[in-house]
Amino acid sequence: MYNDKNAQTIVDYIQNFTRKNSLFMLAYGTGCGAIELPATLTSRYDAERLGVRGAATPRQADLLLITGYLSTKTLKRVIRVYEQMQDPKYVIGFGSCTINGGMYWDSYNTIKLLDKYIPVDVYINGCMPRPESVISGFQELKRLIAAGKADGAKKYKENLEWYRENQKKVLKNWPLVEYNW
Amino acid sequence: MGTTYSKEEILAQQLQTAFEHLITEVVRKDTVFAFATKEQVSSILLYAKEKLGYISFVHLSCVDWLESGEFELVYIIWSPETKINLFVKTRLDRENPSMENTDMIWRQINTYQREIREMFGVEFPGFVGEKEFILEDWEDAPPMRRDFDTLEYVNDTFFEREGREDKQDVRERIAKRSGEEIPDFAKKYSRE
Amino acid sequence: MREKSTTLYLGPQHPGITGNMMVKLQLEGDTIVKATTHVGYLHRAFEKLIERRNWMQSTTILCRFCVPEPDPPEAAFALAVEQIEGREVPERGKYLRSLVLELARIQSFMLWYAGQNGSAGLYTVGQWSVGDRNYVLDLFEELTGGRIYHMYIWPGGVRRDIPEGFEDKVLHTMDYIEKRIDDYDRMMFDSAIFQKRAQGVGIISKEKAMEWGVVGAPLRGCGIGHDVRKDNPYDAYDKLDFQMGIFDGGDVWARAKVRQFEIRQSISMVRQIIQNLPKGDYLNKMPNPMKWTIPAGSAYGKVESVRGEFGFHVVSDGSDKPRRVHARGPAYAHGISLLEDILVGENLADVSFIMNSLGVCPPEIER
Amino acid sequence: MSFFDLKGLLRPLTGLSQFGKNPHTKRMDVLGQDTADRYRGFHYNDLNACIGCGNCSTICMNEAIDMVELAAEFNISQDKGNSGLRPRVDYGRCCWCALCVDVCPTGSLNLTKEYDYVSPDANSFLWTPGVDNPYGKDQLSFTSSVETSLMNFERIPMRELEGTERVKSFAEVVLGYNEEEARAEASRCISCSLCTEVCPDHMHIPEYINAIAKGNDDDALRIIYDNNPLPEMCGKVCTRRCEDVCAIAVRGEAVAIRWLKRYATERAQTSDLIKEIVNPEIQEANGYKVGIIGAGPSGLTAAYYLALRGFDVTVFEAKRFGGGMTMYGIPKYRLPMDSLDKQIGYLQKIGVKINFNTRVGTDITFDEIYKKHDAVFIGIGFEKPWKLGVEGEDLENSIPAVEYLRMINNEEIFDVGKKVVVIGGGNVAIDGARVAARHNAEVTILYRRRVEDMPADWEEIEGAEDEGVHIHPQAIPVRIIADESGKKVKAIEYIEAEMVAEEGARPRPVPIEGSNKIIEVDTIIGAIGQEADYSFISEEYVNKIELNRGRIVTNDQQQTSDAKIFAGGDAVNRTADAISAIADGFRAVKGIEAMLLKTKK
Repeated sequence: MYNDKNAQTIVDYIQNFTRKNSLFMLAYGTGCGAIELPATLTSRYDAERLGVRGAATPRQADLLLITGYLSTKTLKRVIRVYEQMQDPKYVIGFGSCTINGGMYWDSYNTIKLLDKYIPVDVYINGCMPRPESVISGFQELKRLIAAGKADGAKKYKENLEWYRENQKKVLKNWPLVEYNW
Repeated sequence: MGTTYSKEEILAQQLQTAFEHLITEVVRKDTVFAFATKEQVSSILLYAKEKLGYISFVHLSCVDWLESGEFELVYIIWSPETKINLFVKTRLDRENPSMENTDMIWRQINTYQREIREMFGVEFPGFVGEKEFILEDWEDAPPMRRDFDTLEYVNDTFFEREGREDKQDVRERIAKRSGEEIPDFAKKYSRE
Repeated sequence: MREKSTTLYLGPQHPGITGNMMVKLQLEGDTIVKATTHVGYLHRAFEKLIERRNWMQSTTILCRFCVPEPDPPEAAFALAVEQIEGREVPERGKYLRSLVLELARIQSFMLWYAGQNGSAGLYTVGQWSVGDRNYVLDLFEELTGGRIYHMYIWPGGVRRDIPEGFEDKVLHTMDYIEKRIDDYDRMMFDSAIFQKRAQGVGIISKEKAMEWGVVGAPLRGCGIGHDVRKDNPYDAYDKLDFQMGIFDGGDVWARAKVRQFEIRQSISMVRQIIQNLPKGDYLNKMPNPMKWTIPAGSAYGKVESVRGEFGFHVVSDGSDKPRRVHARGPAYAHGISLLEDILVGENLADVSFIMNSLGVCPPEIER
Repeated sequence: MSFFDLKGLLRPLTGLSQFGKNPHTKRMDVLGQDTADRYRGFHYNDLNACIGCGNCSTICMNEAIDMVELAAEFNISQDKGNSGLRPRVDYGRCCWCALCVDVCPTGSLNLTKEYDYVSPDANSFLWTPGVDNPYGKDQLSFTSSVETSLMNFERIPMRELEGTERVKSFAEVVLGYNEEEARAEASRCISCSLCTEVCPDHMHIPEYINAIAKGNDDDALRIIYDNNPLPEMCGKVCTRRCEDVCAIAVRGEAVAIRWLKRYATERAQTSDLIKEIVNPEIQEANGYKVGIIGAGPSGLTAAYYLALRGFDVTVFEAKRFGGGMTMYGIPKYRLPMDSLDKQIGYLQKIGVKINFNTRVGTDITFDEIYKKHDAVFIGIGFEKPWKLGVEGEDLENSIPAVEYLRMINNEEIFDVGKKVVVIGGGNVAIDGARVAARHNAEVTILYRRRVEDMPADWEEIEGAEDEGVHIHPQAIPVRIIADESGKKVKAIEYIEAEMVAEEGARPRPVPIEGSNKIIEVDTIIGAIGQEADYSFISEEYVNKIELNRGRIVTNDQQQTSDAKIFAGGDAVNRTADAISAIADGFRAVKGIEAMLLKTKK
């Protein structure tokens, strides 16, 4: 184990442990899937027991939920929101729409492959995902964080050029703000 | 006692008396169509609102009849007394379509006109409303026009996930397996 | 002292906004002097997509028009298609449709309880009502196979018959919810906070209401009694006994009272439907969906959704695909022109409160 | 309202009454295990029940379903009537509307209760139902039954004459669809095209049915004539193997493909109208001459398409009328005379020359035909009936069915008397029986095996029973007894048989000792099979043509061992039906074209 370069150090371990148990998700309902979030957060499913709860602003949030389709107009805001979020930050894609366009696969106004524009850590199956699925998505994300594999934000920084190129293909007339990381 | 008219027929007659050459049609219960010229529309709407009690504006819709080169504007208004939906329909030329602004009759028409201007490119000279309504930075043809091909646009603009290229068509496979030759004129009847 | 003038963008990413839209506010101090709505963040081009789908396929995409209550669009489209085609609906189908629509109304009211109270800072009711809403969704799951999107109402009737033992479950759930809404009401309507926040806020003038295109609960909250279920009865509503909730005032309080009244009416209607459910067919089956053509014609099918009249203007050119399907949602009038008007003079803190009481649903505005 | 509203402040505290009550919250370990019985989760496809019709893929508005070929280890049937493809679902597209379930004609595709799947890998959402989730079999939830399915499993009933009406005359029994019925029936078709593969002629079935459904009958006729010049005959009497593999037939009644073809062809009332509608493109004469022996289905087909391709075609027919076995072997209540006349008339209008009453071997020698033409097509059919092989067969009033039918159709008279026994269980036997019934005879069919083993169409068998024909299965004729004069048939002795199961073969009838019975009869009609008569071909050619058990051996373009001679129809194939003969004719055209036009280059 000591020879394994990928092995976590004790510092990583503690860091990931704390991160995974306090996920603040941004309250931004980008699409239909947002309708199951109230149910997920309230009494029957109660996601808060997993350490997941809402945050009002991007700066305070760790977790961005893309709840389904993203219209190009929202994509612009989502990129901005995502870039405003502080590290550590994770993205969960909800349902078919984020994976391959879903039922809006031939719509001129929605993006089809979310991971071409922002990095996605976990995808949840469904149209729309049930609260149980959402909770398994949270669980999967926590597992990835604990294993140090939820590195979407790192990927985004490293491949910023590539992401920017894809974003510009869809978003016209928008001077993309360069944040200092 | 003469013949008794239904409420729909009475409305149709009222409209026909008030407007010459107006064609009306009682389509079904609670639905009456009035086929008006472009110039007549605002006076019909005003007349129906002020005189006939059609005070509620329900809907303004635009239909693209690409084949005949026309846009059809459909104003749907409703009266709380008769409970009839009155459709006032008018046709516009598809080249440089323009229609009189009617948002002073009902305020919501403003929103509809913004949508139709954006989605179909129909102009309503003289009305105030922000240019962009639903779309943002849209440079292509107005998207709801029938000659705008959304799939083509999608293929040009967006990505598609890979891994599904090995799909096959049942019809083609069967034809290939049996050596059937489907003539070209029959192919339009094959399954899409 | 002159107040400082500010421009504030409320949304699209804002916890208080209903869904994904933006209101640009011009403020003097914290009083709004001008409000401009910006929508289009949820535009999926349904109406374009439907041009590429045949009649049967359209029924599955339609329920996505409005997420909090997906059933009224299905029903409105079915009604419009039935009008054009002249397709009859069997009696049992009509009752089952009304059952689904009323259950949808109940679950949507419960979501409204959460939104209305949440925007006033009263989170307890929201925890309760959204939690209890799951029991209604369980009924949907049992009946249609889906929690949110049901795709259950088809032109000609409904998709499946009710499963065995479903009636008892419905009645049992209704009993439970009826008991629970008394709890909500005590927490909400009796609360001094809610009373102070709601009374005299977001007033719609009674004289202008009809002209402005106000429908549904906001209209009845102005003291004007119009309801599609009463005016142009569809499905089984002409055989059900119910009242409209009509309250004067035109403010958030009156609109809340209307809903408080109507959720009880809905529960009573569900019971009536279960008791009087006729036997027989539930669907007047359409031909092979791939070869289903509708004769040329157009119709406007409308139903009463929770937020008001929801309609579809459906145009057929006689082919297997709709020529045009154009939705008219209550939020289209409420969320743009009306909202811009009534926000003027209100307090900044009440924006989300008022939006919730109007039932502004952005996905339905931009479709 | 006073500023200090005590009641309003205290009332919300009643919420505390919930304190200590059981929570609604579900424990984490039971979360997600209780979906409803009808929940719409992942798909599950029964790979063996699925026939790969692709209807799910067509209805899916999200293009989420692809039809793909599965690996060999799944043993997907590649038989006819099964495309060998299976659906694969992209869960990055699916919206769980379950329309695919409601349109699945076989009911193999269903949804399960399983819905929970999360993954960091976006490419892992492409599932092949039934392969990736074999456990789904036990979790089926949203299924379709015949009642709930969107497919229409019931055929539009065909209007027919009453059974008692029928026996009075030779009027056509089946009345045909009217326009409304045809549209409704055509719209039942799902256009999967599985049927085209079993059709010997590979007619473009989904296309013409779709044309009928869309109201374009003319287009339908044009598509039909693309590879079948005798469609009206097929529309009335085809053995329609297509309907056996119809996807709808898995759970319901097959689409009435034959009746729809009949509907399309009957829209053209005269041969002129056929020409006007079909309006075929006739190529310029290429100078080659083709001689065709026999104006049966295969010969006429070859003649028609050769004529369209610019060949100079002459048909030699021994009898008065064209049509071959379809003319003389099929009773007129199934295929009226004028129907065939009309179709042959159309062929003649296109430029096919037919020499009737010209028997090769007597009126003209085979040698002459062979030498005068660049290619010869033999479509002589099976005319010579098999012998029953029992004592007394050659008596008067014992007649082979084909002979009997030929006489009746040729308007000759043969008195069958009051009591008739027909021997055999094929379509010819049934035809013989039904024709005899129309002559007021009391008819009994003796057949070696069981009724369900009869090779005849079930519709024909039912029709015969409706008309009062008695079927005696498991009865083997032993001898025919002559009357006092020794010339005429008086009775027939048969022995009853029991079915003995045999491994690897269909059950065999074994006579039961001592169960011999005798019934008195006036006429015996034998219908146990026919063979070809090659006596007209002079010996030098016969030796060149390879034969196998009485049938001419050909390659896949119907070419015999003599390169100039092509053959088709019953004399070549074993299926012995008109549509196979037409297919032979159609293939021969390609063979002749390839041979002659290639040599020219």
